[in-house]
Amino acid sequence: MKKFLNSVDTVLTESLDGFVAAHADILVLGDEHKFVRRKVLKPGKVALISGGGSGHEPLHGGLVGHGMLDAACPGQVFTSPTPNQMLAAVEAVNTGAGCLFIVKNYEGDVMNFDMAAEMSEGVVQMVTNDDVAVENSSYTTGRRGVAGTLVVEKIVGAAAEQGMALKPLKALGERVNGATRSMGVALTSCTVPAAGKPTFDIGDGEMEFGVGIHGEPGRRRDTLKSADAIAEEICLAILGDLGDRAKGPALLFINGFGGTPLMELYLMYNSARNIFENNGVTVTRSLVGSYVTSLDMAGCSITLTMLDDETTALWDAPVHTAALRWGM
Amino acid sequence: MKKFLNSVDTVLTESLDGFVAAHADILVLGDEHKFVRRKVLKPGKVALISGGGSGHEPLHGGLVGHGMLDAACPGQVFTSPTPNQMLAAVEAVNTGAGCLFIVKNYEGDVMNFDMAAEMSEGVVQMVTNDDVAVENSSYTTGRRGVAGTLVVEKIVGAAAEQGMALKPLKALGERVNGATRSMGVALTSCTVPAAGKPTFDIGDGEMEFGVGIHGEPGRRRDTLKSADAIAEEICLAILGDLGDRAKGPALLFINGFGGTPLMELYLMYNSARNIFENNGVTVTRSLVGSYVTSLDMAGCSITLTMLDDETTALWDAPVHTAALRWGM
Amino acid sequence: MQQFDNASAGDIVLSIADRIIENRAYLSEIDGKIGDGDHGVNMAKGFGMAAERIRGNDMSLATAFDTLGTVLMTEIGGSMGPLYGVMFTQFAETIEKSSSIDARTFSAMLTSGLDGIQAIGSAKVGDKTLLDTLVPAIEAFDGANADGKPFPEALDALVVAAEKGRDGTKDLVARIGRASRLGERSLGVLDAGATSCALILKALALGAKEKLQQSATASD
Amino acid sequence: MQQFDNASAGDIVLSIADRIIENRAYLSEIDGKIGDGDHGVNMAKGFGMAAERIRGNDMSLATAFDTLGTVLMTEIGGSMGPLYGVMFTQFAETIEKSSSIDARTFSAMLTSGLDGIQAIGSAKVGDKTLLDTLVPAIEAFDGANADGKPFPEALDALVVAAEKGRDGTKDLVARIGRASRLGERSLGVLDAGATSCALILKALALGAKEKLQQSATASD
Ligand SMILES: Nc1ncnc2c1ncn2[C@@H]1O[C@H](COP(=O)(O)OP(=O)(O)O)[C@@H](O)[C@H]1O
Ligand SMILES: Nc1ncnc2c1ncn2[C@@H]1O[C@H](COP(=O)(O)OP(=O)(O)O)[C@@H](O)[C@H]1O
Ligand SMILES: [Mg+2]
Ligand SMILES: [Mg+2]
Ligand SMILES: [Mg+2]
Ligand SMILES: [Mg+2]
Repeated sequence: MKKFLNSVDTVLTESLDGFVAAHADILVLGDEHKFVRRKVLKPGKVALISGGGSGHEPLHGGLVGHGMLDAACPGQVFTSPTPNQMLAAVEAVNTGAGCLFIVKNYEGDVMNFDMAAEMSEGVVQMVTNDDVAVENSSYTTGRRGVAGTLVVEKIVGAAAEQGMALKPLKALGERVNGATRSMGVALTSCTVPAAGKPTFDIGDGEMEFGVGIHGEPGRRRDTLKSADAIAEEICLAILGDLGDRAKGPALLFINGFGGTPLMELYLMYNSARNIFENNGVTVTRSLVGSYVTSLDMAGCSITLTMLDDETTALWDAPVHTAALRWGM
Repeated sequence: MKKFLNSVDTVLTESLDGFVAAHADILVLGDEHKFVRRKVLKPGKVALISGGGSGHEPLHGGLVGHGMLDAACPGQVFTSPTPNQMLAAVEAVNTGAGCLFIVKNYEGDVMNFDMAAEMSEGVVQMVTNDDVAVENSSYTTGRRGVAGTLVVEKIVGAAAEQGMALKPLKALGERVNGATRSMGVALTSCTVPAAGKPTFDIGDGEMEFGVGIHGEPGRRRDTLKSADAIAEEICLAILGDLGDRAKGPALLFINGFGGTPLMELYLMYNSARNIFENNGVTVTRSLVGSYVTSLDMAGCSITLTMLDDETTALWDAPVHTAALRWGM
Repeated sequence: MQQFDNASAGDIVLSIADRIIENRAYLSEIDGKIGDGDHGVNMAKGFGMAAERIRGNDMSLATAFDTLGTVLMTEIGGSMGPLYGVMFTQFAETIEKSSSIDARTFSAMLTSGLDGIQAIGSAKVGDKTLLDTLVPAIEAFDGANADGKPFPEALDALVVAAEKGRDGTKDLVARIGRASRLGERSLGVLDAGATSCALILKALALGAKEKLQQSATASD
Repeated sequence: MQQFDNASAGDIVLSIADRIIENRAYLSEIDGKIGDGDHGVNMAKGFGMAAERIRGNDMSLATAFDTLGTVLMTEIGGSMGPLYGVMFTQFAETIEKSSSIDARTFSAMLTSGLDGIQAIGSAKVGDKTLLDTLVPAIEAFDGANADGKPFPEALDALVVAAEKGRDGTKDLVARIGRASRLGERSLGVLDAGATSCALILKALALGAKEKLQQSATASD
């Protein structure tokens, strides 16, 4: 394992210390590293709280700030945070208008956020599940929440900033989640610091198609294909799943997994954009970069969110976080 | 080699097409991919042009826009662009107030920019050389220009936006460059697409100390040390080189080389910040991310720029590029 | 009637923790095949933290279970934090009032742990989870009791059934958790939670048998 | 007097390009040791593009050099674009007006190429660059001419000196280019530019010798 670290036990807290120090103009760290929150709260605004296992930086801490989240709870690497953390975050940022938990659909996250929600008042939850890598199934767990979560957090965050109330915020978040589809592909495995070795073995000429953001296996192992062939399979899966809705304006988000440079992400963007536009979608908004990562994994995901006037305006609304900033 | 690409011959042009399409609100691509320029020029403003080999994305194309560059010329991977490209860029963005070329100190870049400067009128050049990895030497070539180039481009870009004339801009750029020191370390090699294999071999427990942003060897090969030990050696080299100047306010910039995730960069930031602050430097501005990359290399560099009131205000001034954006 | 003292039996939890920590790498490896490869890491961290708080403190079994459950629930997170957290907390609550533990109390304890898990997760037997170890283990224990077998023999039956249940997860398609997205690809590998659960139950059973033996010797 | 026609001799440039393209991986590998590992890639690209424009066009040597020089200068970039670009452009200019090329013209051509390189770069002999191949090669060629050796023999002397110069770069510490930052670490490896320069000069010398032979046969 080749990483910049001092000890696997302190990777997370040292990194959080650095993160909050580098963004001390907008962020504050909670006691015992339980959460990261906005420095200045907006009384009367619904508080948005997210969180999940670490290793996906800048998600979620990098999305805390004006126009997005009020707090984020970082778990250990790839491990949901505890109800304690969420309760502390609620206490720190709920100014009376209630809290919305935005939870990625993983067993661990859902159970921990559920427990916290039950133990607090005025908390409502929504779950993101945008990953179409694995076919719809009769299994109870449903789809994974992946990069589309960022889109939900941005749009719901903007609406909260503008004063939308708790219930409509949840409905908006579910509408955006419902208009969002993602799928990823890995060229290499990630390496969890505490494990000290790659999560999975993968050959020189192989890729993991439909990989999860924790290195979970996807649809299948395949031989490494051209960028166009990879983009085509992912885009067609997204379009197929959206069905009739895949028409008109959309946000195209190419997300790097941590080990893939921008040059390749823009190349994938070019390929994906052409495919979508040849299929009736008009790419009106774009985001390219490593935002929902899987530690040092080489790979990327493609996310498409169908937009309307309201969600487009909310996407464009000012935001000031460590990772996303515009309009201010 | 595991990369998202269709053919090594078209990596660059496809990636540029995607890049400009994703940022079509602010950027325009020159004929034959010769340059990337601002969509809207500001008549009467000195035009800033940079460029160099590709593979360092988002440098320089991602730094074109309001408050930074007017155009960037992308060469082949790790290969300086041609005088033709620079001449075309000058023609496209010089609105009459002259042009400043900002050139990283590499033989190839210097020769090509020199030739272009000689062939055009009203062009002045400045060279960045912030890398302290290799000791000062009697050799003519001098130090390499690395991540500090971004700092120069930001500060000079802000001053140009505010109407500063050509000569004072060059002087300002040289002052910022003179107040800036950088040094990097690689954990893995980069892989040049056209080469198809890693530029250098490096063992599992090794790092290349003082590596260049093209994978050039640095000070020495060493066994992989803790983050704190790595940061300490780099920070002390920077402090030693700055000498008496290493006092007071400074910008600390932790730059990823492309394959290193944010979690590790913030951990390095934490470590470096503590070391600098224990040595009389006050970190008043920070930047953490992969901005001056070396393709997919795992590794990072630390840059310190000593600030004064003027340069701090220029750093804070509004900027709107693909990679850096604030205040607008 | 066969029973052992609740007081001072907290060291059973230490031996459970030892087994989990010994199997850290193995449990993560299994999880890596169809999950995210962190099961051993998470488990070893939580059980290790709990063991540190228990060691040297002469705790009752109830207090030790409560310590473990609380650590898991409040400091570990993930899937196992809540699931094992609630299981051990329920174990503790059930035996809290009993100064000594007989087969009936032991069965009630296991059952309330299982109820706790099912209250927060939606898994059923056959979904390829730790329930595929826990449920048949409890059934075997209760069956042996109903057949009038002595407490130690019922504990042996519990271990055999737990390990059989664990091995059986190889032939199951996961229907819950990360692995559930793999469909048929989840066949042919053990479930990580089922494997850790078998380790826990075996260490618990061996610990209880030892205590029973000690009580028997003491009352001789 | 020994000479060969400028007209139709452009195919010499094709054989130079062939040698460079054959050695693409080798040149990059050498460059990777103390540079950035792209010398072969850049060279093969530029010489390949030029060859495509020359092939099948029955060019004079002057026109072929000019084509190659222009491609390198305007489309390749890097260090080699300007340096070899100016060298071949100067070659072309020097022989442009000569319908046939004798040893004197050949020497003037090489010298003006060298002057061009030195006008834009600041390297000197001993700095571990292509000059360590080019300069002794020209000296050997001129020396052989001064000694009254026939043109083909002077070309042989040129090749021997070029390769000796190239091999000598192993023992030099780089004082210019990327490798110059390595100090003593640049010892023990060939310089990439010196290696490509030796390939170019050898292919050029062999091509010229072949042309000389053909003229001799034709005038028999
Ligand atoms: N709802 C559930 N009920 C019972 N066990 C579950 C449930 N969900 C997951 N599990 C168990 O959790 C195990 C995975 O644990 P672990 O790897 O620690 O958590 P995570 O999946 O969050 O990384 C699975 O092997 C499975 O046995
Ligand atoms: N000023 C110079 N004069 C002559 N040769 C030079 C000079 N600078 C560099 N070189 C040659 O350039 C070679 C490297 O070429 P190449 O790898 O193509 O360019 P780059 O260093 O830009 O990647 C070196 O091996 C050296 O021989
Ligand atoms: Mg996990
Ligand atoms: Mg180069
Ligand atoms: Mg797991
Ligand atoms: Mg090179």
